[in-house]
Amino acid sequence: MSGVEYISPGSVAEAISALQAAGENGRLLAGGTDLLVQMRGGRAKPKVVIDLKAIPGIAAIREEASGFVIGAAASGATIGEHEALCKAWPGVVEAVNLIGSTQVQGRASLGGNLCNASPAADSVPALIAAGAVCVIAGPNGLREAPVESIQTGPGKTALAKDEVLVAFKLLKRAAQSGDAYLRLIPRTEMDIAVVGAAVSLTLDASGKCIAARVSVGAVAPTALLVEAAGAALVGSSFEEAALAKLEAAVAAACKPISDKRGTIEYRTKVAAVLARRAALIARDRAQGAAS
Amino acid sequence: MSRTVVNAIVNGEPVEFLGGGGQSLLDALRDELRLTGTKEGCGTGDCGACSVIVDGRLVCACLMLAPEAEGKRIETIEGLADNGHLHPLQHQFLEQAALQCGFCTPGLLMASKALLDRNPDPTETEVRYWLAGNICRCTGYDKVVRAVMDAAADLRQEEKPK
Amino acid sequence: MSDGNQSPVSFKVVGHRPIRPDGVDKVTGRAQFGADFHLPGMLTGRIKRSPHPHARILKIDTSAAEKLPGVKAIVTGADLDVGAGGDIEAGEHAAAMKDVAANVLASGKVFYQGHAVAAVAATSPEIAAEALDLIEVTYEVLPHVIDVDEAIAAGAAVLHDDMFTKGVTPKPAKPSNVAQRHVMGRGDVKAAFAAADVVIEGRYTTAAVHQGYIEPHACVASWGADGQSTIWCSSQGQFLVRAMTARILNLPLSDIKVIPAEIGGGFGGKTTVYLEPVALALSRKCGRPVKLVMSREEVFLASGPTSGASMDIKLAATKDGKITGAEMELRYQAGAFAGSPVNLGCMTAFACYDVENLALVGLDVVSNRPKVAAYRAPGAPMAAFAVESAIDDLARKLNMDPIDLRILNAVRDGAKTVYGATVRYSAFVETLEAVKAHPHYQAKLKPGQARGVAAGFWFNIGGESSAAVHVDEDGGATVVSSNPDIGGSRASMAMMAAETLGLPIERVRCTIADTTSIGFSGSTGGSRVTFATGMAVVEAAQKVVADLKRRAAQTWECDIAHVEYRDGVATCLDPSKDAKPLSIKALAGKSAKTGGPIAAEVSLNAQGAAAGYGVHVCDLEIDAETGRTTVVRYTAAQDVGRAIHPAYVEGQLQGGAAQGVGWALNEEYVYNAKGLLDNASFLDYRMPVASDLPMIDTILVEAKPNPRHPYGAKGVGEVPIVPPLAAVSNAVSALVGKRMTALPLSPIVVLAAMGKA
Amino acid sequence: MAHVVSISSKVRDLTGGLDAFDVEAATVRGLIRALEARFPGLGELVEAEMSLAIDGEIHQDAMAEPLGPASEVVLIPRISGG
Repeated sequence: MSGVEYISPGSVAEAISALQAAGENGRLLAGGTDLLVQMRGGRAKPKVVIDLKAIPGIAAIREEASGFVIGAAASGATIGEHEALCKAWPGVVEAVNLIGSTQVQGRASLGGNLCNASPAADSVPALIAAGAVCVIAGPNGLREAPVESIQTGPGKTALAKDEVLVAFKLLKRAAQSGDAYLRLIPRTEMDIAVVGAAVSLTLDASGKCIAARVSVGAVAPTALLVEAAGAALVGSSFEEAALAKLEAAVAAACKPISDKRGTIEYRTKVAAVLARRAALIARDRAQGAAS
Repeated sequence: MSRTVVNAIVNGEPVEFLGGGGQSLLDALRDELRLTGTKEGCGTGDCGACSVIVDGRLVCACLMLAPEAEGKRIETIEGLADNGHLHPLQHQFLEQAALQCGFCTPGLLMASKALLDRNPDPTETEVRYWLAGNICRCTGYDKVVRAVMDAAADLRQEEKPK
Repeated sequence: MSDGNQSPVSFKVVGHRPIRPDGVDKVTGRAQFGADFHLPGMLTGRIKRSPHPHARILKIDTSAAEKLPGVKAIVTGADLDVGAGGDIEAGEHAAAMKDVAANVLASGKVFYQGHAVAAVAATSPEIAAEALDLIEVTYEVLPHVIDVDEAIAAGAAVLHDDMFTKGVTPKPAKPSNVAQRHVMGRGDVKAAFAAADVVIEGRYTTAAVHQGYIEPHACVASWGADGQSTIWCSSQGQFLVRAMTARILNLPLSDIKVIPAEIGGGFGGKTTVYLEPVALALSRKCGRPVKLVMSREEVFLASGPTSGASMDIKLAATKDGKITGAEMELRYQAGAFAGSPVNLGCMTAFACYDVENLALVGLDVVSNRPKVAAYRAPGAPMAAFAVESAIDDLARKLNMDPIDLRILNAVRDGAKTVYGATVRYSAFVETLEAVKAHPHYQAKLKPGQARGVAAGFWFNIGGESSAAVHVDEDGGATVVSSNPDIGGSRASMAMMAAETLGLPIERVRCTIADTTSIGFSGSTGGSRVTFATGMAVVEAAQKVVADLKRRAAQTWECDIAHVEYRDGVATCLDPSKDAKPLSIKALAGKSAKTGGPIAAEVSLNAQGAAAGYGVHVCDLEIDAETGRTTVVRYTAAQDVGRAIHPAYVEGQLQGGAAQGVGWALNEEYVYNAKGLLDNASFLDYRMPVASDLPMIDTILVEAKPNPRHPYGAKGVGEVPIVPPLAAVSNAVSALVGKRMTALPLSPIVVLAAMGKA
Repeated sequence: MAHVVSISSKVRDLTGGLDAFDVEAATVRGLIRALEARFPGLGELVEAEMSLAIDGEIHQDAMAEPLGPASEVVLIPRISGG
């Protein structure tokens, strides 16, 4: 780690220039909870570290008429303390807050969790289920892209080398909507998800599901948006048959590997279980059972 | 070497040190400032032995770069006692024998302080989940959790108007 | 406080719960651990490690690294000089020391990923890291073997050409990975099985697990131009570090001074050397102090885990539940070099039970894993897992209460163990009865919960220890202990001295001496410090008391027989003398007039350590759809002799239980097909975190204080890790509906056993 | 006459397979001398690496410990610990 230059640009434009200047040797720093571990382990050897946190607003959460704008460098702790966001998107917040320990929550950012591009990133299935959109800055201005389009494989993203993820947009919640995220880890805390599942849905006045998105993590090279699983819920009132269909759709979508954290069989089975459980929690939240 | 001057407030005192972009805050605290009370157990944010409080937030000093400390207020174990008077947490850890080897203790104390700073009356479950990032291999956590809960009670008592 | 664990005997200090003498340093960050020392001109050392699980070293080229500015020294295995002859030190014989040396820096071959091959010392960590990259090692990669049963199988890659299984007559014709075959037993096992009403059989396996101390190994070594050197390090024994370092570098013992740092956990894993000889060899080459600190990854890769085990067990019993015979084969991983604790596994397996006919075979098996190191009750937890699981099977088969079954078979005083000792001062039956009467065992389980019970044994040891007691001029006292304080032993040492001297605990301090400042002591391990070093402390304090009485008698000009000493005050019982009582303070203040400073040092070889027995109860739940286990209630009971500081004794029980729960549920070394460790981090080596555990209730059974110790102490540190493996597994087995035989019981394993994945 | 029993296979390597035999000795030191005389290497092995259970009590390095006329001495691997 000798001779690593640290710079702290004051604007997105400066960050992009720094990124362009550094080329292959540059790495963006938000919370640092992945980057520092990689640098220490020798898996990342940047010569320039570009800290985004001095950019105004990049670590903040804004509530607008259309919804929420969460700065890419906003920490888990900041997100967990935002009452309106917690009320509107409890599933997204609980997913973010599952990343690492209390200590990690003080640093780890939503943008970092996505751009680190781990298949097991906890916040990503929840953001995908929520239909979150990324705001990305590049040399030619801003563009927007759905979260599910960002990760392209383990450690790989669709961002260009000189692009900076600056924020996430979450829409204002429709009435009778809810979301939830569940993950399976062997311990109660501190582990990487063996499987993660998120569901976001909207009910009509009768309690019937009229919209649903289901996403699962750690069961494929990237988090998956399982459209068939969402479709299984739409039109149902969460009858056993609909839930079974949801489970089957999730299981069918899983393309996991067996590794030190889980087996193919286990991940597939439990992804379905967690998706069903998350769906029921999301339904209860939509019905206001919790509030 | 790409080292820059970092100015920060550590335990209430202004400090100035050279920090590199490849150097963690933990290394800076231990090697530059010789504040060796903050321990390294893993260097990857998994054990919590290097827990410090930065601008009111609990963090692992190993997961923060030294230059990121610029302008920050940092609290370490060396600043927990107030002019030689032990913090109620320190007092309870001793009373309850909540440490055996004592290596994870500085991190546990800082994490516990951060908890009680924002939640003066935590439940046992809240204490356990808050401290899940602080691994202790000696105690099985029983006495640690009791010490934190009792220190919380002591602090609430102190806060009460007499 | 749990369960009113109060000493029934009314000592003034012993049995109470004072604050430990070193407490404030440890809660304020002042305590100096291994990595906290800094010397002027100190260099940073780093170790280059093998990327292969098994390979021949063809060449080590250090020339490029040597040219790098800032590199001050480089060493390899060629710089060690363990020699062939020489004295035997620290209980280690010549062959074993050769293995330790070859483990510290490889010689000829590397036997596991992470095996040290070279080391550098440089002026900065960055330069040291760069130098490591510049050291070129040429390897001939060899086939590897990881699993213990595969290592025994025909055709397995053989690690050591000169390993011919010991304990087999005649000597085997070919080398193998079985270092030694242990056999022990008694009676007629065949007849026992022929006559048995019930036979229980099983094959059990456990994974290799790491001690998991939070402080990585660390040391600073400083070579002096006159050949005298100093080492600061965290270890479980400064004398052991001195002996091993001297031996590996072929130096005179008295030229090395080892200063013990505070130690951030050890659990047996710091009863050997990894860094100290390397740091000193580096310092010798460049004449500057060198600091070596392991990273967590290095700790997992290259410091001792304990053996994974594979075991076959068979029990014979009557229909009333009396165990009449048992057969067991234990196959333990030793790692890269001989020396698994399988013999201790054999000795402890049935130590809780009075079984007439026994046949035990233990195999010590090498494979391409790090050399195992001691871990809390070495060898016993795995054996107990198999035995206590089999006994649980027997209880279920006979529909007997698991505690009643154990009481029926329990060893009682006078029984003979399979290893030749007679059971004395044991309170195993009392411990079982205490558990049976405890509210936890009486409590009804909630639906979906199950309860597991298991017992465990550890010998506890005595051995060589030294201690001094100095009475300070103001009548306070300082205890000088010879053992690193790994879990609060300063407190128990000071308490025993205070009790003996009649001083309040606040007037007694305790320090840990370096190798030049106190007589020799064995390591902090084997649950021996409170017993053996405690005995030295008490004898030293008794000498001081005798001296105080002599001084009082001299002052009063009376017969020493007429001097009574109590509560820190000497009183003259001779009515003919008009003698005012003399306090220790008064005597100390005028010590010059009665013969000079008041102090005593005692070195002894403590015999008569009494074994300990533990019984644990674990209630748990399983998520039937995910296989996740949650421990909801846990109680640990133990025969502790007498608890000197009950809070720290409870802490030993709680900590051991937590480690055992981790061993049972989630901890394991995971190797991939290339023979590389896949989980060398706290992230993926899953030790229990605070939210994984409930409160852990303790029952300190003080029914049989050890009469061989002045305050009745037995060792307590190791027993608590023995029962949890089976206590957890027995409960999981009850919920799953079939016998679980392979640890760890991860969610994946449990869900598969439930037939659901 | 002490009755010596071994539970260590290393002993067996030196005794030609014997696990039990009688030795004339009045102390542990004498026992070790006698063992060495009868089975070269065994006295050294016992002194360096083994503990003795003398009539049921474990001793380590207790060279002066007396042996009774009918003492049972079990040679056991040295017990260490964590």
